[in-house]
Amino acid sequence: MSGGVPMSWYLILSAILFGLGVAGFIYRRNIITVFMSIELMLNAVNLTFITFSYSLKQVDGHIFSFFVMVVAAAEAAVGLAIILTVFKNRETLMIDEVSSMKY
Amino acid sequence: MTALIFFIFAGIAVFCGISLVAQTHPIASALSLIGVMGSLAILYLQLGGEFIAAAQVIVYAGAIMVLFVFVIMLLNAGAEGTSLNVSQFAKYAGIVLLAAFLGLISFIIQATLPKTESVVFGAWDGGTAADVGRKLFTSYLLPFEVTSVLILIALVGAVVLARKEI
Amino acid sequence: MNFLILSLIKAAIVAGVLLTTLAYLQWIERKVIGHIQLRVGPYRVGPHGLLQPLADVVKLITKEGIMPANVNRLFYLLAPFLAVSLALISISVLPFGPQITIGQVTTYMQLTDLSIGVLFVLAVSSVGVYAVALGGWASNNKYSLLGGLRSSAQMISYELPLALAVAAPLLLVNTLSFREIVEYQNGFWLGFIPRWNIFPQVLGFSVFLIAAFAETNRVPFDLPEAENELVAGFHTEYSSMSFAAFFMAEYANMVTVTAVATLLFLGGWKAPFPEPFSSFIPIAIFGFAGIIAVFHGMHPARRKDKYTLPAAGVVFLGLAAIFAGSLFVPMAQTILMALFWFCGKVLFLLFVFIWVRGTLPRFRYDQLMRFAWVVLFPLAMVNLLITALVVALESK
Amino acid sequence: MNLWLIPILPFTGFLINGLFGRRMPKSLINVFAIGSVALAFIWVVKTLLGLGELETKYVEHVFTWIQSGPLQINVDFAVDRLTAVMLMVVTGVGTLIHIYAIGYMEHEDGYYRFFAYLNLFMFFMLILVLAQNYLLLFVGWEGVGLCSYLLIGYYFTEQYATNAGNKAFIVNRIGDFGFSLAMFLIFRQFGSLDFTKVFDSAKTMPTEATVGILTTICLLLLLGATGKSAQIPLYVWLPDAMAGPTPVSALIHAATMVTAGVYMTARSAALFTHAPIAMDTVAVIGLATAFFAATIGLAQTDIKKVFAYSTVSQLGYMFLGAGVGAFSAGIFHLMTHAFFKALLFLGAGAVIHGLHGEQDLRQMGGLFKHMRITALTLLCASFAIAGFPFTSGFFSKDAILVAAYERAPWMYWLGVLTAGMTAFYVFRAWFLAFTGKYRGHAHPHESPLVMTGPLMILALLSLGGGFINIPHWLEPMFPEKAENEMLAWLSAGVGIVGIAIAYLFYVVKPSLPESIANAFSGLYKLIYNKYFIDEVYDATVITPLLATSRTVLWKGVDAGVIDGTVNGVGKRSRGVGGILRLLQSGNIRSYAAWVVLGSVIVLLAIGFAGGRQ
Repeated sequence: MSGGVPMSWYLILSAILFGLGVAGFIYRRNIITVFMSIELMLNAVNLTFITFSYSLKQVDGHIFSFFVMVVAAAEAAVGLAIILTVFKNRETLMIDEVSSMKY
Repeated sequence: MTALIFFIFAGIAVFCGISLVAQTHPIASALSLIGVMGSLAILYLQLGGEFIAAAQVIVYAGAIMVLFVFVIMLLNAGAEGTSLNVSQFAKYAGIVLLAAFLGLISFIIQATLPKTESVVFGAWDGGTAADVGRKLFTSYLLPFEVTSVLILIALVGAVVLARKEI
Repeated sequence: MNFLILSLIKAAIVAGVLLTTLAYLQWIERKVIGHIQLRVGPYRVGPHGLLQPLADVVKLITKEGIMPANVNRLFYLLAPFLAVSLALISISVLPFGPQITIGQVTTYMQLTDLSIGVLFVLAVSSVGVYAVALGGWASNNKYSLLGGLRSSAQMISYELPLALAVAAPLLLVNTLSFREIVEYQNGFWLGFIPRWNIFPQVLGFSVFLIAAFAETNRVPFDLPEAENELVAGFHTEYSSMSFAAFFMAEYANMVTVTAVATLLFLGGWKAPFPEPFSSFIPIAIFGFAGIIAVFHGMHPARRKDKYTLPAAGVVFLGLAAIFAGSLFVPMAQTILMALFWFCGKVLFLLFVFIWVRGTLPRFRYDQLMRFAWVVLFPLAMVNLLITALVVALESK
Repeated sequence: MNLWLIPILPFTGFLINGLFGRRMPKSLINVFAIGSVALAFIWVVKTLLGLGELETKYVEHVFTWIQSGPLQINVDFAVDRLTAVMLMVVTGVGTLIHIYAIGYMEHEDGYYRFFAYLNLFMFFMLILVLAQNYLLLFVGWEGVGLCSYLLIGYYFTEQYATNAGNKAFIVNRIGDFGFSLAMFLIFRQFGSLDFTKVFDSAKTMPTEATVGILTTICLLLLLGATGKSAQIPLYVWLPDAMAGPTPVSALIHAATMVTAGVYMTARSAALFTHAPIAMDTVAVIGLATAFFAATIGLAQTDIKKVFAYSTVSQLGYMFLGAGVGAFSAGIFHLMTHAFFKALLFLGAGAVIHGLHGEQDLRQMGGLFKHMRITALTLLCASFAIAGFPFTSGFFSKDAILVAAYERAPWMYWLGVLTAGMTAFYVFRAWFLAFTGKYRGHAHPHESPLVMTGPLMILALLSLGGGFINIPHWLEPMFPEKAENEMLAWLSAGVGIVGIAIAYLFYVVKPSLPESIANAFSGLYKLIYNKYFIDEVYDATVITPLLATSRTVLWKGVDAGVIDGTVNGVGKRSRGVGGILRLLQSGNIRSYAAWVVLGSVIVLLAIGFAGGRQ
């Protein structure tokens, strides 16, 4: 045991973080927090990429998580710009109150 | 040593993750997320991904989350109210489903992966900046270039969206 | 366990020296600014105000820490803590001397040699924004909030040219480890021009230095604490040790940035002159300074000088003697020479920081942002592209 | 050799003029329109000089267009001797007509549109000529049809022009239908559409195996050719197509596009020579069209209509040549016809231009002194088409007639009679327009140099074009037929007789035609009304077709079946959607919860179905 950690632990940690992200996505009302929950899920996925990369002794997983980061950056830029616009127009960040397109 | 570090930082990550979901104030959530990212960076280091660990801190914690914090501060977003206006389905099914999801996935991971494989710090160091760079600029050159275009598009889109007159 | 003990010893030495330096840096700054403005600076506490930092420390510790109303206590206290710890953490990967052997122990003059040292420093500095932003936000004060917002925008903006300016010398040296970067700069062109990166990278160095001013929130980029519009920016509400932490963080950041500049562009601890001359330079400097001090002590302009100047002269002469003595102990000479040149370069850059503060006025906010994106960023980009092109052509 | 540059140059002109022409001054439009075509001509000349004798076909692969199973369609351009002739004619005559159009179209609206279409036409025509397989040829074939439609309907504010455009398009569809079927059959039979492969395998196939299928293919190809080249029974669109501007009539409906059918027949000579029945059909249709159209031409009063029927008639000659196996004579006539018929139309255009749009021969007369250059050049063209000795028409037409005599003497005699009629009606038009007294009310004037210049060049070509020995040049591809001096001189003599009769009728004794028309009033009316062919088509084809479409297809199929199905599907979808919309709470979290439910189910499935190893 002192030598190392089973690989599955990393994966389970990733699953837990992913589940926390999902929970945040479902139960939180603030758009920004919801957005951050998505980032948490992306991070959890990145962890699996890195873990499998270690397991397979290939660097490709790192590349994937690198791309995930870059895309997350792009997404954050656009998403936060949208949030800013929403706030400017509606004076609210609560996701339930932005519902004029409903039905 | 590896196990100790893993437990410490996995613990921090899970704690911060819970905090992200449980805190009512967005700033607190954002800081928790930064905590998750930091501890994940340490775990990446353990898994031999030194470049990706640095990138995690620079890009995620240092740039993306700064944007989040910045926006939260700019909008002066306060704590959300306690009333959970969650849809009926999500409210009741969510917890059960999440529990089932976690249980199942842990079960499958445990059942599928070979038990003997374990992570030892320093056992594989193929994730240096040189390795990642070599792969990125040879095998993944096209995706890399496409990503740069994506970033440009996002940049333009963000500028257009955030302009005063819209 | 040898490793742990060794690390502890090194950490203790570095921390002690560093914290003292930080305290005295404040004294140096006040002195230099004072002389630039034709004042004398601190003069009361101790000879030439030499004990002023000590007095400051005592004052800050004993003052009451005020907590403003309706603040988030955790974040309010977390911010200065983050600031100072992040500022100090980067020092741990910076080397300040070559490999040395003392008795049985062989080690580097560095806390830890990271193979991605440069990335580590960049990462830590990018996280440093949070301290300022959080401090500004948590103070529950509009000046603080504006200061925090400004500083986060400014630090993000200037991080880009900074990183790009760092990337250019990295292309030349082909490594991310500070130690290897310094080793690459060993030797001389034509026998007398040191092979420092600053010579092929003049543009990169300039961009780096300017961006470093902004990253450390120093004049002329000290918008976050522009006192005439924002009282004191993000640390308006802070007092006592929290304030001291922010203060310390600023100086620690300065030291880090100047040390990184020294390592990346100025050849680290490598002497700027070929070997036989460089060994005598510290002896000459210290000796000359000691002699002058003693001489002025003999003919004092002020009454106190009769005691203080000869004492200082003796100290300088003693230093000169130590350097002279080290000529006969090879290992001691290695250590002392490395320390001398490294500290000399860092101190010179710090002097430049202070000098600029005494000279330049502050930017306006829009000018600051435009300067980052319209001037600095393209310059850094062009520099990087040209460097990449040259490296690619040379490797053919 | 960069063959692709030849069609691309006019296409560039089309793009520039079509996209930006509206905002460009006329001079700039001219530069791009004429410049691109002239460059294409220069490039053709350069290419042909570079290719030298062209003993074998030169093929250039541009790119693979369609690759699906055994079907491989390349965009390949090829030049052989036949293509070389066509390229020279198309780009050379095309350049002259473009230049002429500067003057003719000067006062028209939509100047840029006209030149854009004209350039587009050149592009498709060059594709057609350069194509190395049937499908690419078909692309050009359809493209020129499109441009023809666009240009006939150029004056789209006039009802007759749009109607004429529609007529041309629809009639051509019938022919194209045949062409498409022929292509399907060719692919089915030979497994390829590439000319070289098809013709090589057609040559090596045993005769008895191919006779049926090849005859079918050739007859279907012939149907396509009759549509494009205005042969019986699909010739009716061409006279109406004169509604377009005169340069269009000259370029598309005389010199180039309508000869595409002849070109295609000659290109497929390897197939036709293996299908004797089809060959005979070609010859008979060509001869019948030639004779038939010539008789109609005798009585027309619209100067452009006269030349239009003359075009139909001359095209008939070309098909006659192809049908009797004298492909080279057909192509030869195609070239000379391009010269003199383009000249005729351009001359007619100059006359119309000078008379401010007057087209009726009865409103002309005595124009010689007003427009000498036009009159003289038209005279050259008339001599050429009448087969006057040593003009270009003499050589090419007689080559066809001699070949026809070899095949069957009655064809020769009918052809000679047609030649006489041709000479008669062309000179009738000339005499009516240029001699006698002026009967109109406009103020005739000579056209500018930009119009008369091309006329003069074409006049030279009409007179001297016969000395370009096309049959000899095409010898390696199509074996030359026997010559017979005697027969040639005979037909030329008949042509001169026709000229003389015209002179007698319209210069010496202008009252004579009137009395003859009265004497044979029934026949005259029949001819004057073009044998009532349009009316017959109207009654037998169009009216029943319209009635069927209206009652069965519209009311029955479209309103009943199709609309019913669509509405029914819509109703069902709404019904199902009414149930499914209960899931759509509009609450993003519940969607997320559904996603989690889905992943749990997937995980369960994995767990049970083989996650364990």
